[in-house]
Amino acid sequence: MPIIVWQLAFFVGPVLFMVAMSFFLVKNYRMTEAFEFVNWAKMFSKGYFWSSYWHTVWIATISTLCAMCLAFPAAFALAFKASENTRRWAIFFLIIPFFTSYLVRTFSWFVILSESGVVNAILGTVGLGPYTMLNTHIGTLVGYMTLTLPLVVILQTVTMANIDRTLIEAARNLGCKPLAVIWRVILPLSKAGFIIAAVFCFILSFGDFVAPFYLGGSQEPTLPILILDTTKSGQQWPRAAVIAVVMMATLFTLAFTAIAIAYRKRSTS
Amino acid sequence: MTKPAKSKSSLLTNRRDFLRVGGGAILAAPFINKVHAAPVEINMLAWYGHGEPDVVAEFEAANNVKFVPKYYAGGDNMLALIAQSPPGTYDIILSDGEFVQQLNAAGYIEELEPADYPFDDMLHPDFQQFPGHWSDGKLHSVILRGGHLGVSYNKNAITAEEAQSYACFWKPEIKGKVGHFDWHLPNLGMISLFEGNAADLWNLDDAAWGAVQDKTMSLREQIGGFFDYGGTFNSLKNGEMQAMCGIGDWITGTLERDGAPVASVIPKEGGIQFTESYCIGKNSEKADIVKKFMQYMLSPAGQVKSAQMAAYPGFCVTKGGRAALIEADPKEAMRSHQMDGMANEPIALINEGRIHYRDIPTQQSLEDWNDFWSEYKNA
Amino acid sequence: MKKDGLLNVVLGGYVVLVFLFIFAPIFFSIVFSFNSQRFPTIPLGEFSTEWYVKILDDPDILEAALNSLIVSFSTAILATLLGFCTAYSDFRYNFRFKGPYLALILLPPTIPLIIMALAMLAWFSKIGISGQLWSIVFAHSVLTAPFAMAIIRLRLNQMDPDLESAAWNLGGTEWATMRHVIFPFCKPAIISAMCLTAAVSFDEFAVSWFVSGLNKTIPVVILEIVQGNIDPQVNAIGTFVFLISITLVVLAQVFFIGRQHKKSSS
Amino acid sequence: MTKNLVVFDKIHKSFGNFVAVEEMNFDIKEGEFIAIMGPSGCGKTTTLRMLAGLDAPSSGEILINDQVMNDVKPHERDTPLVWQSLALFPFLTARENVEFGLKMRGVEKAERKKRALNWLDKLGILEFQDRDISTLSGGQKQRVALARSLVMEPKMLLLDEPLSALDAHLVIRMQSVLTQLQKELGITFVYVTHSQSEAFAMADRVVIMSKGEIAQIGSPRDIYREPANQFVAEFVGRNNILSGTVESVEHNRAKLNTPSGDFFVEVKAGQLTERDSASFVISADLVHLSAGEPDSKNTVACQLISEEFVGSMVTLFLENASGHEFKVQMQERELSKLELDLAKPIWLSWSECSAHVLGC
Repeated sequence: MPIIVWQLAFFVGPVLFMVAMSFFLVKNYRMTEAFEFVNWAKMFSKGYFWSSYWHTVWIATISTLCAMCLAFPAAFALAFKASENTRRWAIFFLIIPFFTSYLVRTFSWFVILSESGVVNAILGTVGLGPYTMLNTHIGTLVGYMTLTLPLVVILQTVTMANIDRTLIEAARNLGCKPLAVIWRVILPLSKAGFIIAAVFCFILSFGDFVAPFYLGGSQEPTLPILILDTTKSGQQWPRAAVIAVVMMATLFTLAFTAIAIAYRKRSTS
Repeated sequence: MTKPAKSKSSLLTNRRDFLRVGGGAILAAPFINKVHAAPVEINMLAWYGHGEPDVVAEFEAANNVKFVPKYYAGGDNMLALIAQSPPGTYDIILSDGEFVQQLNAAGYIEELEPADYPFDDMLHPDFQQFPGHWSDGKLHSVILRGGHLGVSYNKNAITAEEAQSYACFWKPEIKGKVGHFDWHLPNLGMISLFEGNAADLWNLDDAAWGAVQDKTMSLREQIGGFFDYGGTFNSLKNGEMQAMCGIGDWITGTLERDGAPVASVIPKEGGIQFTESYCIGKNSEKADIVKKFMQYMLSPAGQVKSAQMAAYPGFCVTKGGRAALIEADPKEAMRSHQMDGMANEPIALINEGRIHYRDIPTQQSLEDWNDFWSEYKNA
Repeated sequence: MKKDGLLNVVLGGYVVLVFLFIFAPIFFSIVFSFNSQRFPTIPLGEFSTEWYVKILDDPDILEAALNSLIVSFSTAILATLLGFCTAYSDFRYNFRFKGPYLALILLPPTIPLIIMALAMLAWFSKIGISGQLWSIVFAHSVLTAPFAMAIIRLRLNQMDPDLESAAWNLGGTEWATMRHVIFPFCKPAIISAMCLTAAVSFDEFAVSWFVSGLNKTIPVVILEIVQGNIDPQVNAIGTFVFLISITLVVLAQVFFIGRQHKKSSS
Repeated sequence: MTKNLVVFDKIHKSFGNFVAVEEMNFDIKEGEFIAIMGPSGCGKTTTLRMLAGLDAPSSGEILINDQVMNDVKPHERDTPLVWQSLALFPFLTARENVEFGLKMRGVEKAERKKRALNWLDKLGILEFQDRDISTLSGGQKQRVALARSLVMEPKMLLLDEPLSALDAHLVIRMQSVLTQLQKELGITFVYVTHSQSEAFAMADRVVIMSKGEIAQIGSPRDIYREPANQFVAEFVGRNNILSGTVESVEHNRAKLNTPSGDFFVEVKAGQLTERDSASFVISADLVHLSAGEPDSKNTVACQLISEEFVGSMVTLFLENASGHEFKVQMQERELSKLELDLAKPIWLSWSECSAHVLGC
């Protein structure tokens, strides 16, 4: 099958080569093929690597929680309150951001969020601020939301719109209060879709370097920034590969666990 | 070894790094060649901005040539690009002063005829005999311009007096408003100067290096962010950052022209200089016209163009150039202190020994400096 | 009942807020692109088309635009072809290791782009194909094929499996059947897939930036302007990119969702 | 006898562990209308698909016109099929659908159009030629599907439950359309169905299949009156089946002891001997009813359980003392003539020549 060859050449090849590269050595600014654990030992012994790692996990988790919570009411409204047609248009509009340059949008936030920017200008008219938002975690999170929120809203909306309405009516009919319907009927039925949305949100936040760099000011660099820093300093590609492999291992573990939970059949107890 | 455009590269560099790693990679002959037709094309390898119309348009029109610029983002990036292209690809190369030696050693550049260039007119003797530009009495490169790095600050937050020392970065009022240009060399170089290492700023023994690290760490809680070229620009302009460590006039100068209340000065502890020089690519078939261009750029008119360059400013190296600038654009001349007898006049600063040409650490490896920088960012 | 009405208003308002958040950066980037200030602040400067004039005058940007078009067009064709073949083999055949086979195609989006970029540049350099426009095309085709696969697979799901047998039965060879039955049936999905993969490729910057060598594409130019000589050209380019992408998305929408809608309503 | 068009020679087909068709041997004659019938999963569709080359036999040979077809690709065969799902191409118009096969065979455009229009006309759907398939009604689609196959002018047409998606009244219409077409064209129809009424109404011969095996082949009358075994007897419907042990056999006449009583049946010489277990079947329409015990053999007293009216026909479901269920079918008019008191016991009787002994 030519497809397999193609994917092997241009997908598996790069990934495996990167893993191999994490064992290479750098001598006199040139990479030499080798099989040594020095890069691993070096990265794992560095305090900044681990603090970056936990910081990245932490901020990607916060980002995921934010996106899931911010998206839910909107997705709920689109799924249950809006007409079929409105929903179609809403999803269409939510797709648009994926096809506008993320960089340009980030640059735009740069201006909007700055101390002389739009948000502070508006707050200023009611006597508030100015607040510092750039170069803080707020800036980073705004960037992550720019990247992930449309996707999460789409996934949540589609998931909930696919719920069989009669199940909800049945629950109401059996005396379930509205909030309890959400908790006991809608969320369990949407579990798989929501978990996938959360996983994608986490992956995107975990791997994005633009938001933490441009909006977060690299304050506590995340792993993607560390990768870039490592590559530009002294040809340390093998160490960048170590970071990348650790990131991939983290994401794969997370994704497989999440998918296992999402599609776990209830045991017959 | 601080240099504006290099700094601007920050993120950019890794692409180039890899191009070098993949030694065998063949770079397609510049695709752009097919786009333009008629005039003679001159392939230029340079820092960003040097092939832009504001610099070259006049020369192009007068000589029916067309510059096809390829911009690099660091000295080793430049070397990699040349190495990966067929010989003769680049007709003119704009190099960092200290990389000329390596270009020459690798045989990438042609020998020059000293009589073709106005060496008598140079503002400083160092510019006539710049390290590495000559070897065995043969000339390989001519200096075009330079720039100094020091304290860059917002005039509303820091007074001119305070800016006279790197100590102003520690000013309590600007906590969280000090930015770093995200590259360890200029930053650590400045701290080294602040530590009083002066001419030995790159040559630190363990104790001095430890002291530099401690001093740097003490700055950490003042810091509001780490920026590349664009981020540095933006955060100084919009007031997010009130002072910036690791840059100089090449950024604030551009902002000043745009009306921002920012400035750069060389503090009493001293500053760092970047230098840019022209070379003719080996086996270039257009050496004659390139020579003409270099003569043009070193002529008073060309020096004015260089000083006014939109991407980032640099000071004139010839007396004629400076005189022409003062006449043509006194405002820019004034702004960049390029008038004899002005405070912080660049040549005077060099003569006073307050400026140090850039270099790399001699007792530590670059890797040590890098690792420390990563730790610092994560602290 | 009244409480429900209030709830609807609140929810409706919330949806509007979410959309405001999502569209604010797009909106302001268009506004800034017509603003005379080099570093936009509030209040805005004067209306100006300076940045548009600048990008249209800049041969580098035009060259990058041409590169982008070549890359996204080639990517669209390759990725859609890959996506189609995978979708079809998944639809049609059952074989051992089908799981791993599909994973091979579908996994790339789960790996952060920066890692893919790193890995691809390393690998491409190793095998000697880095730094060319084609390198970007190869990389993008791998990254976007899953989207094409998903769209086409959904379409194939709607196909009566007898259709193919019917064509053979009427004297169509395998190839004729592919050409006269499977392709026409999947045509709306194929066009959507091409539009979407083209749009994704047109906007992707991390991998392009790493593997492109000197052949910059538009997003790489944007990245370099944001990193380097920052100015509102970025917004002007962004506005153009926005228009092009929107056109592609609308086309995809019209061909795929629109088609289905028509079918279901008739 | 006309010559064999198709020969199935020891055909066996399995999908993995599942055996779809178990060693099958039968012939299809030129110009006959043959129906293959059986419950779902009996292998009838697989048989048809093997004929069309869509499935390959695991072993054995299929011959068409004395030529072994096992390795002939579907598109090289002249065996158009009418699909249960119709499998019309949704992206083509009615006429383009009909032209499809001709296009595949490289017939040139004008000729293609001419022949397609001819068939659309013959089937009465000429006016819909440029319509999208999705805008046609079920019956119209059916005709397009037929035209699409017949335009190929095949020697043999395969039909896979083509009427199963239609409304009842349309089914009857299409049945007559199909039989007429078949007579007119004189080609072989191989018709797969699970519906007894369709098969019996149209076919010259019926093949009954069960679990991958042929249970019986014969004319509809043979199958109805003389089912070869219990499966066929049950499958074709309204039959009463009684099983028991042979007590004695005299002059082609056997006496059976069953839980419902002793009964006499006609047998062929040597068909049964004493102490054999045997079953026999009496069609529901051959059973007589009477209020009092009739003066004959082969009688059973029953209690009525329920009645079912279909048009003018009525089926009575009755049960005797030992709990065996009997079905009796007659014209409603005749039933009312009998003036039975349905609350009282009713006597069933039949002549011994109408009982048919099943093979084992």
